[in-house]
Amino acid sequence: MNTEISNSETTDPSALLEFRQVNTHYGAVHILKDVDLAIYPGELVCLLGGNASGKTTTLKTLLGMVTPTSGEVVLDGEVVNNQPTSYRVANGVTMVPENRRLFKRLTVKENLMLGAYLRNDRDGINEDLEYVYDLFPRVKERLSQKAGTLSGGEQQMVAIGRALMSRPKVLLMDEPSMGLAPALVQQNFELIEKINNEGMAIFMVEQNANMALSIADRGWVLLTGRVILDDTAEALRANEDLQKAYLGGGSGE
Amino acid sequence: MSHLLEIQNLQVTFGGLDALSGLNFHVDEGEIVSVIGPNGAGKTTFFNTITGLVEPTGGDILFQGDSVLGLEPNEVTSLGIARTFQNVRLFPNMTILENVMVAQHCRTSQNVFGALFQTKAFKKEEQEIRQRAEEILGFFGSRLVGYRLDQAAFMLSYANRRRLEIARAMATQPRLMLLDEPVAGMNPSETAELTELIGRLRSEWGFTIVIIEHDMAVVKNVSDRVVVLDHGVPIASGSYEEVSTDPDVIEAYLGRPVESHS
Amino acid sequence: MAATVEGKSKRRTPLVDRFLFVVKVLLIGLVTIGFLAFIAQQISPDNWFAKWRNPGATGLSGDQIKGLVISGLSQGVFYGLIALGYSMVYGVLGFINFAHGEVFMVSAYTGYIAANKFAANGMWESNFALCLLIVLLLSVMVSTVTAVLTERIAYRPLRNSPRLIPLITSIGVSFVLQNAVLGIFGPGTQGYPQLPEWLAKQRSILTFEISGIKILVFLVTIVSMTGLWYLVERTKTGKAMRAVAEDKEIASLMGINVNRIIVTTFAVGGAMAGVAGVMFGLLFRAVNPMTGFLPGIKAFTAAVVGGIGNLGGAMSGGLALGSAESIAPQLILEPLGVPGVTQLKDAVAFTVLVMVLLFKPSGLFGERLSQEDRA
Amino acid sequence: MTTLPSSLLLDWKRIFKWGSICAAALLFVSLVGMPIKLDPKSIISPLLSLGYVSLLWLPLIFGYVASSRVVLEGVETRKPGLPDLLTGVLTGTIGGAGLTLLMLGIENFDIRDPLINWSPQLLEVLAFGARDLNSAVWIGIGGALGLVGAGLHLIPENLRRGASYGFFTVLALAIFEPALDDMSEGFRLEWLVELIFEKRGGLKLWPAIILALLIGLISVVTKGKAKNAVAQYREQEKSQKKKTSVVLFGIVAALGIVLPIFMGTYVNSLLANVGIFLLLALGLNIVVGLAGILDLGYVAFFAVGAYTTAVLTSELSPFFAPGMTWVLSLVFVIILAALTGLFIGAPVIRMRGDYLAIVTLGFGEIIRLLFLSDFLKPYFGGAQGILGVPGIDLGVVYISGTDTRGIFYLVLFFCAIAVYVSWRLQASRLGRSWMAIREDEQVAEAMGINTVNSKLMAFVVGAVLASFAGAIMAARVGSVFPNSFMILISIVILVVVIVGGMGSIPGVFVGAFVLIGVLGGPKQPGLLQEFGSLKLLVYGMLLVYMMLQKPEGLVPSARRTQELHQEEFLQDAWLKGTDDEDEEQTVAGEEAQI
Repeated sequence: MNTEISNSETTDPSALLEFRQVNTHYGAVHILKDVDLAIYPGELVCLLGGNASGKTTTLKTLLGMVTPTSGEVVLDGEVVNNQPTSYRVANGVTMVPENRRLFKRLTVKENLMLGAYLRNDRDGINEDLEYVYDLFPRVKERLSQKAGTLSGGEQQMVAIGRALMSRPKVLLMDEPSMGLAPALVQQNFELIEKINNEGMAIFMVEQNANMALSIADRGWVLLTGRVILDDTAEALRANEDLQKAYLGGGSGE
Repeated sequence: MSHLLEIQNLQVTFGGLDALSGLNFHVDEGEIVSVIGPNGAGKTTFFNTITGLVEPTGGDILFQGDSVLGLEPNEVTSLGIARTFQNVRLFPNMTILENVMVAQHCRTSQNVFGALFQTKAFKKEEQEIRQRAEEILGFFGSRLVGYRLDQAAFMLSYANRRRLEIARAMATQPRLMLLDEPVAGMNPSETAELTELIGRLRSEWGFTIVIIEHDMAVVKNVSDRVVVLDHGVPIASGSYEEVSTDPDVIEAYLGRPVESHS
Repeated sequence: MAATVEGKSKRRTPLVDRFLFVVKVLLIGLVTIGFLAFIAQQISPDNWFAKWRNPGATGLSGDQIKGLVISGLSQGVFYGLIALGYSMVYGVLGFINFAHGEVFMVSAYTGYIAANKFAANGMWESNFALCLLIVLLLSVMVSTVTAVLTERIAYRPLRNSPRLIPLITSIGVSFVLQNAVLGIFGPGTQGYPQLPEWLAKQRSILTFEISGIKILVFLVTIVSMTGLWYLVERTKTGKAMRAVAEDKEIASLMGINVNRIIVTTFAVGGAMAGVAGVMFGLLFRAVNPMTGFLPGIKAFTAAVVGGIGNLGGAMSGGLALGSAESIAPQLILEPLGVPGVTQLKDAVAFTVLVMVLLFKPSGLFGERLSQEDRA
Repeated sequence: MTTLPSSLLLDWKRIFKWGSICAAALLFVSLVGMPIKLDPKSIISPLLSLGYVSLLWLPLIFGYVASSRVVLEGVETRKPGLPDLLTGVLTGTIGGAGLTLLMLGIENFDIRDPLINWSPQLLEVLAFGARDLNSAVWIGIGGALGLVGAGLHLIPENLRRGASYGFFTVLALAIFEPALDDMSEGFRLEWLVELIFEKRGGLKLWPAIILALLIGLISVVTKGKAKNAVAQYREQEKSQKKKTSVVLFGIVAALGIVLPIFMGTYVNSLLANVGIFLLLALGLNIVVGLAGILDLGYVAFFAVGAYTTAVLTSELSPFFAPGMTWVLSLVFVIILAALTGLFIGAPVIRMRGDYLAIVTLGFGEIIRLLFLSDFLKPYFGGAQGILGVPGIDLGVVYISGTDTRGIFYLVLFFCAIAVYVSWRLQASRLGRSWMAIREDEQVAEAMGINTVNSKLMAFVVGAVLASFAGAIMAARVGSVFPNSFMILISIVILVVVIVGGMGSIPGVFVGAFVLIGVLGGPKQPGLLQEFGSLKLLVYGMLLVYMMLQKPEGLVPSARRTQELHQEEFLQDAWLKGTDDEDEEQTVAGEEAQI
């Protein structure tokens, strides 16, 4: 596959994942306001934002844990507003959660296989298992170990491997640097870049703006539920306002 | 003179896995020590063991020269060790004032009798508890006082929750304060402010402080000494400058500088 | 500001712990003395030690002891089967489904109605095996539906409430089921029809005298346990159950339909209680609306004894509790000179619960559920 | 009508769903025996009995529910209209059809064998006593009630309120008829009672209509001023609120003291029962509501209080009969209850909440089984219990067990103590530590709270209060039996606390008066004696309903409400602008980069 950088101005129907004028409410509170997003094949894009800016809600809406009050969530050309998470996972989107969240009492192998829960193609699954083993040879050594006993770095690999097992078209990454040691953050970003180089489209929600923009192609900035900036990573890094407000750390919710 | 806190050959095992294996560590009165290390290196277990939440399998913990092993967490706290939690654990439905008042439990003594008969001593103590709570909350500027005093803790923003947690730890009137990732999830300006506050905790309130932190800026700014843990043992110790250039630490924890990467 | 706390003795055992220590010593002492007195009795009833507390001691014959073991085990099987439901629901949702004993009762009632209808037609005698199969299927169906309905109506809306709320709700559900059955079918105790001769008669296996129905009960239990084990350990659904038990949000991210898995859990637990209900009816041949209450609580005890969340443990816990409750009064209390020991059967069961939680809170076979796991 | 206007399209799935639930509910109510058992209780004589009310309210409610729609913020909602009425009618019709089928079934099949209420008697009730009533009439009734239910959406808010006030007035009057009857003698108002009520029971038709209209009208005119007053009370400043509370409490207390003088034995014995359960509930409220310990074996302390009193005061106590006075025995009751509290509390106190619940339940049973057993029969009389417990000699007055008024005053006195204790402890160091433990036990311990001591203290205080209730109970009944201390009692007390509102003292009062007063205790009859064995079913349903719909209770404590509705509170704060957003970042964090 090719790693092609799409321009943000295009309204290419080939978008893998798209938000069209999405609004969401949490009770009476208006969270996302007319949000437009699009992710194209092979891209690595990031969503930046401060506290309570709606980053987590965006992910939940993408995955169908929150239903938008208006607007459309489009997955691979199909409007999936009312489809459950499982449908969306089956159709090519999945997430690596913040803090890894492995099933600690299950073995590594079982964790990986749960990633392929919705699939029934035995050959395909085996193929993907091999692919994950190739990507992370250390995971292969620990297959029968309980996931909770792995080191932080290994857990991160299993978490990514588990997500890959559903054979996604887009991989969502929730705060891949949150609460991690510097070396692990770095490993994480290397892994993300590596998978992206293999052709996987990645959508990353991150507070560490500097780090995220250093590997991303494009980025959006959310402020209280509205997209206030939408540009290439390079341009965002050069943006002075952004420099002032967000770069150099950022904040979680 | 003996150390304020001294840990000798501390071992903790969970289901056959060593969380801490032979840890030696000490803090002197008035120091600020940072503990850093990779995820899963046993840092939080280290705090949990000191505060009595986890029973060690070996070794000893001496506070002011006496062992605290086998004490219940509340007894450890009443000896003068207070802590905060990595994932902010306030009493969410109690008001901000109550959160700080309740933490003075081990420094107060009135019981059922006083409450039922509203004795003078009871009323006096209640008054003192309240005053002290307001004084402590005042330390954080205007954020946690005024109408907020009677607001439930769950209404607070993330950063203010972290501040309240420190206030609550202060209310137990400790000599040693253990802060577990106090700036995690804060934005840069909040981080900078809290870093300064940590310094004032020592200079104005006289606490000795141990911090677990991933944010190297904070570690660099506040600590007299940095201890790096990996797999339950210290791999380096010294000033920030010494530790941050130690090849073992770079290998295990810091990784290559980020800038070289992009 | 930093307080100085000095001159205080720092190593002291809390009063509560000292008290508990005394309680533990007393309990162990009682059990030991009772048991020793029993042995003394067995060696010779005239032994002074045997006569010390219980001058009328006669000792038990070997057959009597075997009989106690068998009846204890066959009682324990029910506790075990019901305990599976407690254990599974606790594993997946983290709350005690107090109403689970009532699911068992509902099945026993269904069994009674169906069996009596067959008996009225004379089919119960003429075609027992077929009738039994139908009765069993019907009862299991009804109990499964009951379990699933209670989940849907009473527990699902409470998925994210504080821990004790679903427990309190389940107490309410238990009340409703008990009193609904009482209102609809009347308060009296109802009888199952007679068993055919070949099933009722005593058989001798390995010198144990055991009635045919008890053999049947054991066989059915083994079959259902095997099925359950296969489901949980070997199938995709089982793996999904374990995943849901650990982290519902992430499980749903894997594409697992969490609600369906939870319903399946209730259904399987209900089915197990359903099997137990019919077997209970066949063995004791009597049901009333309160039938589920005590076995329910004891089954929970069994689940705790076995380590909650552990299925093999639940069954072993059930067997252990059943045996303890059947044997301990004669073996430990009687030699201590306690009159009317069989009345204290239930008290023994609860004492076992307290003892297990005092000595080994994670249960005998329990995997340790750490604080992080549950948080 | 060639083209159906889109507004007339009905949601058939919804209608079918609610209709069949309605039918199922009607069948359940019928087969459980409510119409038959409650028929003797007349509401409006001879038109309406409680038995019919138990059936008729269902189609109405389901019609109302099926035709109500979700109001979404920001999305325009259509005005309720014809389709909603139709929805209501159809829902009710399906429900009614269920009863029609039931009638046909009873006529043609006999399955009385398992279903005891599948009887001609039920048929007669369903046919309104007429022999040859066409069973299809229920379809009509269902439809009509469904229409009324749906119609409630159409009429203005205050009319709706008026109608419901009118209806509940009539219902309440009928429920309180025996009490009113009893009271009328004291107030010399027999003529009024005769004016309103029929001799055989139930309201007379015209007074019922007039009263309903009157009350309805009053509520329409006052436009929910009462509700506003309550809201105002809630909004008051703390000190102001305290004053108002004291005044309100004073009024209630005065009523409690004065009213019984005018009442007959019936109401007073009812009040004595309510009082005993109220005292128990106040005690349990400290344990469950304040300290957050779900104690299901609370009845054990009740039993200890009763047995201690019986042994110490009764001449007939089998083993040890010192024949003390009640007051003196109270000292021992307190000591023994506190010790039992410690004894039961100590082993369970470190257990997790749900384990603790079951283990305390086990202890409750163990204590009853021990009292019942042959083992302790020489000391406590086994199943025969201890008889001959004398009345209470207070020196100035002697309250015999049958003097229900005296018993009520005594209970009231102890309730006052319980209220005072709860109130003072709540605002003390101990009360705060309970709160903290309820929130997060581990952190509470890490903050220096000795959780074991705090929780044990709750156990002991609760135990002592329950033992008072036991002591009074023993003197009132004149005897104690093990089977008066079933687990059932623990659970009924729990229901009282939960329905009233955990942690809320006014809530516990309301819970005790409404539940024990109207439905009755496990063995004690309430105003609605007709409920008999059905009342436990109602208790169970109430418990489930409250947990699902209003877990904070009828009169919730502010804190409990907040605990259970954090999200709404956050939203309110957001709308009012008093929430706590993170500060805008104005300064760049220069040093935050690694």
